[in-house]
Amino acid sequence: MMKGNKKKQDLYWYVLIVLLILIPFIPQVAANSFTQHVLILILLYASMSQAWNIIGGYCGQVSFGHSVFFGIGAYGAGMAVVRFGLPPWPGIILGALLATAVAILISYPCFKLKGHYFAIATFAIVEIFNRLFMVWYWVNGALGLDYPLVEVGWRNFMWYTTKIPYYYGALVLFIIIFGIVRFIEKNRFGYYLRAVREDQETAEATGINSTMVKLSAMALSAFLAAFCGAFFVQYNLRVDPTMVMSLQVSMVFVLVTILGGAGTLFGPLLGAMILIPLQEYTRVLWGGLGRGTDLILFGFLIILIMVRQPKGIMGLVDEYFNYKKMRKVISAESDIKY
Amino acid sequence: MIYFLKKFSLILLTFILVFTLLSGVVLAQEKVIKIGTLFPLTGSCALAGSRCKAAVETAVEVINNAHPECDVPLAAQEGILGGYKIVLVHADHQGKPDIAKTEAERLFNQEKVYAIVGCYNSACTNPASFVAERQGKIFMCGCSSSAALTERGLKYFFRMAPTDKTESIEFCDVMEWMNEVKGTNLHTIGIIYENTEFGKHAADEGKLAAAEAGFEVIADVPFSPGATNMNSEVQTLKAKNPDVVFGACLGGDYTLWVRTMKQMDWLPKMCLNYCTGYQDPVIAQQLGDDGNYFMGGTGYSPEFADLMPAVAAVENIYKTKIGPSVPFDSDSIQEAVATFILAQAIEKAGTLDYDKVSETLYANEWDSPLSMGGKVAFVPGGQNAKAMSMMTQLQGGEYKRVYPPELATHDIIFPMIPWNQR
Amino acid sequence: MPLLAVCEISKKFGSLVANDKISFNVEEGNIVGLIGPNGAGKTTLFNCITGIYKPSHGKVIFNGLDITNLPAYKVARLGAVRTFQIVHSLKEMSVFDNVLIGAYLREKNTEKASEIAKQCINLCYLSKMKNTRAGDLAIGLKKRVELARALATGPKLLMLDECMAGLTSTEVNESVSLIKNLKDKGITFLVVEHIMEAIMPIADKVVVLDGGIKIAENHPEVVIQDERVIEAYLGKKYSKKLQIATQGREKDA
Amino acid sequence: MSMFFQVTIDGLLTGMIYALVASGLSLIWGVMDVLNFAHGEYLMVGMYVSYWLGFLMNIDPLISWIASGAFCFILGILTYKLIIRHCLAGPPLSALLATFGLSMMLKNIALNRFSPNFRILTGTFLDGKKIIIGNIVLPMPQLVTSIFALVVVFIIYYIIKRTRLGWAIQATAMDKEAAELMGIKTESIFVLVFGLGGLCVGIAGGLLPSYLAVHPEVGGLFGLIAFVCVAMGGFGSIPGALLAALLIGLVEALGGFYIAPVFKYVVVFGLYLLIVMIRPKGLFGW
Repeated sequence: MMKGNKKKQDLYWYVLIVLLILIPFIPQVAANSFTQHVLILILLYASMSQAWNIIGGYCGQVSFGHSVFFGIGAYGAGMAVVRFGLPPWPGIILGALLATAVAILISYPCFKLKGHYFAIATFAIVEIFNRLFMVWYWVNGALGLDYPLVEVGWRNFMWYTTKIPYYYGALVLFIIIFGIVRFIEKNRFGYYLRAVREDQETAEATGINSTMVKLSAMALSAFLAAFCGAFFVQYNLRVDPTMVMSLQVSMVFVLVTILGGAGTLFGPLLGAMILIPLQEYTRVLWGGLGRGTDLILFGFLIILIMVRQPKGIMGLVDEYFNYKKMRKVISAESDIKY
Repeated sequence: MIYFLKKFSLILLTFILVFTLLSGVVLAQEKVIKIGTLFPLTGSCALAGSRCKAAVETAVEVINNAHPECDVPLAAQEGILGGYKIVLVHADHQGKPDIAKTEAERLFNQEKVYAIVGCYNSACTNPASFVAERQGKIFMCGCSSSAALTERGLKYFFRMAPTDKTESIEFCDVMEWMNEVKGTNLHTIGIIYENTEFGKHAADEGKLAAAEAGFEVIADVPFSPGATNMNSEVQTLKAKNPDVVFGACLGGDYTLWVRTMKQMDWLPKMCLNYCTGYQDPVIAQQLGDDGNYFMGGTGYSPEFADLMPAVAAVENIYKTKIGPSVPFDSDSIQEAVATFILAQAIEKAGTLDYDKVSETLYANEWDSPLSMGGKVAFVPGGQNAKAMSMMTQLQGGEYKRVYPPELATHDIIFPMIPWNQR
Repeated sequence: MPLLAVCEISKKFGSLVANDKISFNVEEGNIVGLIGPNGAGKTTLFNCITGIYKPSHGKVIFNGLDITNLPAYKVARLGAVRTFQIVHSLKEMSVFDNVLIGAYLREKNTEKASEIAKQCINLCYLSKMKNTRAGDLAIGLKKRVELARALATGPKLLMLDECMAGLTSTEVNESVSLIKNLKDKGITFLVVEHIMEAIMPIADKVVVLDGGIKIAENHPEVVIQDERVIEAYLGKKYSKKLQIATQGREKDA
Repeated sequence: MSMFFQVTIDGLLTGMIYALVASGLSLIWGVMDVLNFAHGEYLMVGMYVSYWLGFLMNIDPLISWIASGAFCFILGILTYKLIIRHCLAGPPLSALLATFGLSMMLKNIALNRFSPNFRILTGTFLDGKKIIIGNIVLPMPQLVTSIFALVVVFIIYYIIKRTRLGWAIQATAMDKEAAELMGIKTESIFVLVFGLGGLCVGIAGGLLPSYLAVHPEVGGLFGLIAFVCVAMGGFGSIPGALLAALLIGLVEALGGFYIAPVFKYVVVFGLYLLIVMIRPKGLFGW
């Protein structure tokens, strides 16, 4: 029975990928670059939130500090292109490694803290990094790095007139990160992550080195986050501290994941699918009014979802399936009775 | 309650859906030129953004309809190119460069706007104008002040306002002039600026200009915008005690700065401000007596009426859009200028072809009653070579022209009157 | 050589002495009961052995290795696995996943680990509620999940901290027979217990603590005769009852 | 040397304001284990109430803090009744995110209703008054606000430690079920605590316009610093929050002056990290 389930799930996954590959061929999408933009953002934020989900959702360590890793990745790519005139790739790799190192260095002491103390410590870390990058001359401080006009194409990972390659770039990111998490979820590491989330003492008593588990989760999460950051900067062709390394940026990742359902594989995707279009389209519709109408609505919806379904949209989905299952059970029982 | 929330959310979702569908339907209208505006309508620069937006709306109102009371180009006729009306599409970039880029792309690709006017924040103008340049479309920039913007060699980018560089040099000129004519002994400079793209640019240019003119910058005080207090910043200035302070603090930070100086009972001899909170007439009004004797570069103020007689009539229209007590300020008026110049160029070129319009823009010197000096002309890179600003000093809550001497109406009150003698 | 040797363990919290020089051995294949009234220091001693606390003084030797200062997870990896007095089930996860986490300690491969988990679940009579959320179970079942998870790690020594407190008498009986079963499979037990009826018949040896000091260590039947134990813990009435019960059983035999 | 004293005093004055903002947050956190993200926005709302009273009816902030406090008290209660109550059942994060949504809403409603203008109250009673001792300047608006802050924090502390109500709050904080068994209506305690939290920050908001400009974004950094104060002080400890706030004010001023103004918040957050590394539950945490 397990095997069959697995095969079915694999099938869904491959179908999803094929569908995503085919989306740009829909004429409406191909013609509308804003739709493409929204799709790219959905994939990017789903990937980024999934990276956060590893540590925040599965392992239960709610970090508001992920914009630091996102930002380091972004600066890696940005510095390679702007400061050294190289293609972004070496910068991306270096940035990702650096982000991992930073993640390990700062989270090792922070893991001593629990609950809200950990969350606030990560706030502080973001603020410190933000302000240091603001004055760090080598990375251009508050001025940020603006991309020069360089040759378009995969070598520089840069296009001006079309968004389709960006879409596929984001898709690759999405497949890699979701694939990794899918793999983890079904294997020992994933179970260990959840064990640490549920009860650290029990995990330790069961032979799990919880510090090691948390650290490796953080390192992996930061590594993947850095890639997302690099993609973000290649997409926007500019990087400055407020744009990639601030609490608001971190908040989006957390929101997307929680909204979709933390600690679930498809939570981040669902969250991004709802939140990102909402954010983009409300801005398009009402942003021009200049009255913050879009953001009022956005805030209201966040409250609404949290109040109605604290477990996120995946909670809703689960509830629905449980309800169906329950009905089955009940009808089966009634069959027996009568 | 829950029931209410449930119902409400349902209604809301329906609304979103309907609007999304509707937004795709372009109202068929002939003879329309769509122009996009891109300003920070929310976030910390929302105030300035909403004024800029209103200024562009004012300009379009004047261009589209017959306004014989306004003595500006295109006011008398209705529309341009023989009846084309300008329709504005507004967008909000929230002060974020990534959103600015996205919105610029959306305006060009989806809304099919002809050109964009924007973006106030230099950090946002930069990526947004790249989008325009790549597509070969025109980007009109009113008041973004970073000098770097027009040093990129773009072909379709035009900026009206003077840059930080111009202003910095002017500041130093004022100091030299004071030393020469009034025999003051101004030598040291302190720079206080918000640590953002804007502030950093301004401060860098200020330092360059000071070095060139032989002044010494002894205090370099960046601060984080939106601070809860500015005690340490002002204390640092007070401890170094420079003769002159260059300030680049926007809105709320500006008032906090001024009031903190008051509380700390300190003032420099002279205080020169970039186009910042100083220029905001509403802030000047609110600060009242505390705001007096500060100086700064100003592109427009109601007190300039005799210099720029044509503004008043336009300003009346502007006031209907933004509020009866808000006159133009140096930033917003530049956005109106940008809109006028674009319309004039289209009218003169007689076509909507981008290359032709761009060539026309470069080839001519434009009448611009809303600009100080009355002329606009572009040099390669898109900078308005005729951009000017005057040094003003707030005296009795009004921006008095104090420099250059040939246009001045009042003397500089020097040094600034100490707090306890006001 | 004993499987577990506790040598002169002391633990102080500030000025409070929770354990004072306690020593005893657990022989392989035995069930050893650790009893004593509330506040006698049983759980503290447990925590010292399993590496959650660092003892102020003394040594713990497990299987010939000094495990005194090892962190909890290393102790568990060596094969000394514990359960908790207050149940710590992983409540958002299913019963099966709970046990699977234990099984992963010995087996990295998911399929093989699942096999082990299944066996342990069957062994603990949990197969019916395999897919239930552990947090939704009744207290008795939660304790059994704890046991199954500990069991799945393939321990040499299982240390149960009051695994029968708060259970109904049927559940206690089930647990007792379960422990007996497991003992037959070669697992050694160290059991902290309050319920005398449960522990006395199955234990090979009991260690009695009172006020942080070991006051007796011997076969249960001997211990209940011990004056100090009776005074400190059992109360005379109860000890008599128990004597009668044991005599009755001997007669039956 | 006089500069050092001046800077120290500035720091302490700022710290006391932080203490007032943080004490409300500390109360909520301590009793309910909820981090209220909208706390800074409560401050903003309080400031607007005070500003409009001053602007439209010429009421001095020295009086209108009562109205701001009351307004934020009600706001706190509403927040609890409409939002927090429903989130408590879910994961701990959901309440935090709901209040994040609330903060977004409040900020933009303020933007919508009052425009993004910076608003300043001039001609208030304290405006520009100061005491000068030697070389040291004591600005009256800050001084009076700080004294107010200190008094309010002490009153709240007294209520918690010495009154029946306070004991009920403490009992609820320690163990909700046990408190319920003792006959304490924990639901009303929660409502009250949220109200009190709002009250503290409302009073701060009422007083601040005497020297700070009001605008929709004003609460952000205050809220963040309040978080840090509370975490540094320790779980729900009001003396802890007070001490932490003073420390933060001091470090901010000294660091800002002797290192560089741009680093002042780096120093603050760095100090927080350092302390929390040594005492993971904060200065007064247990």
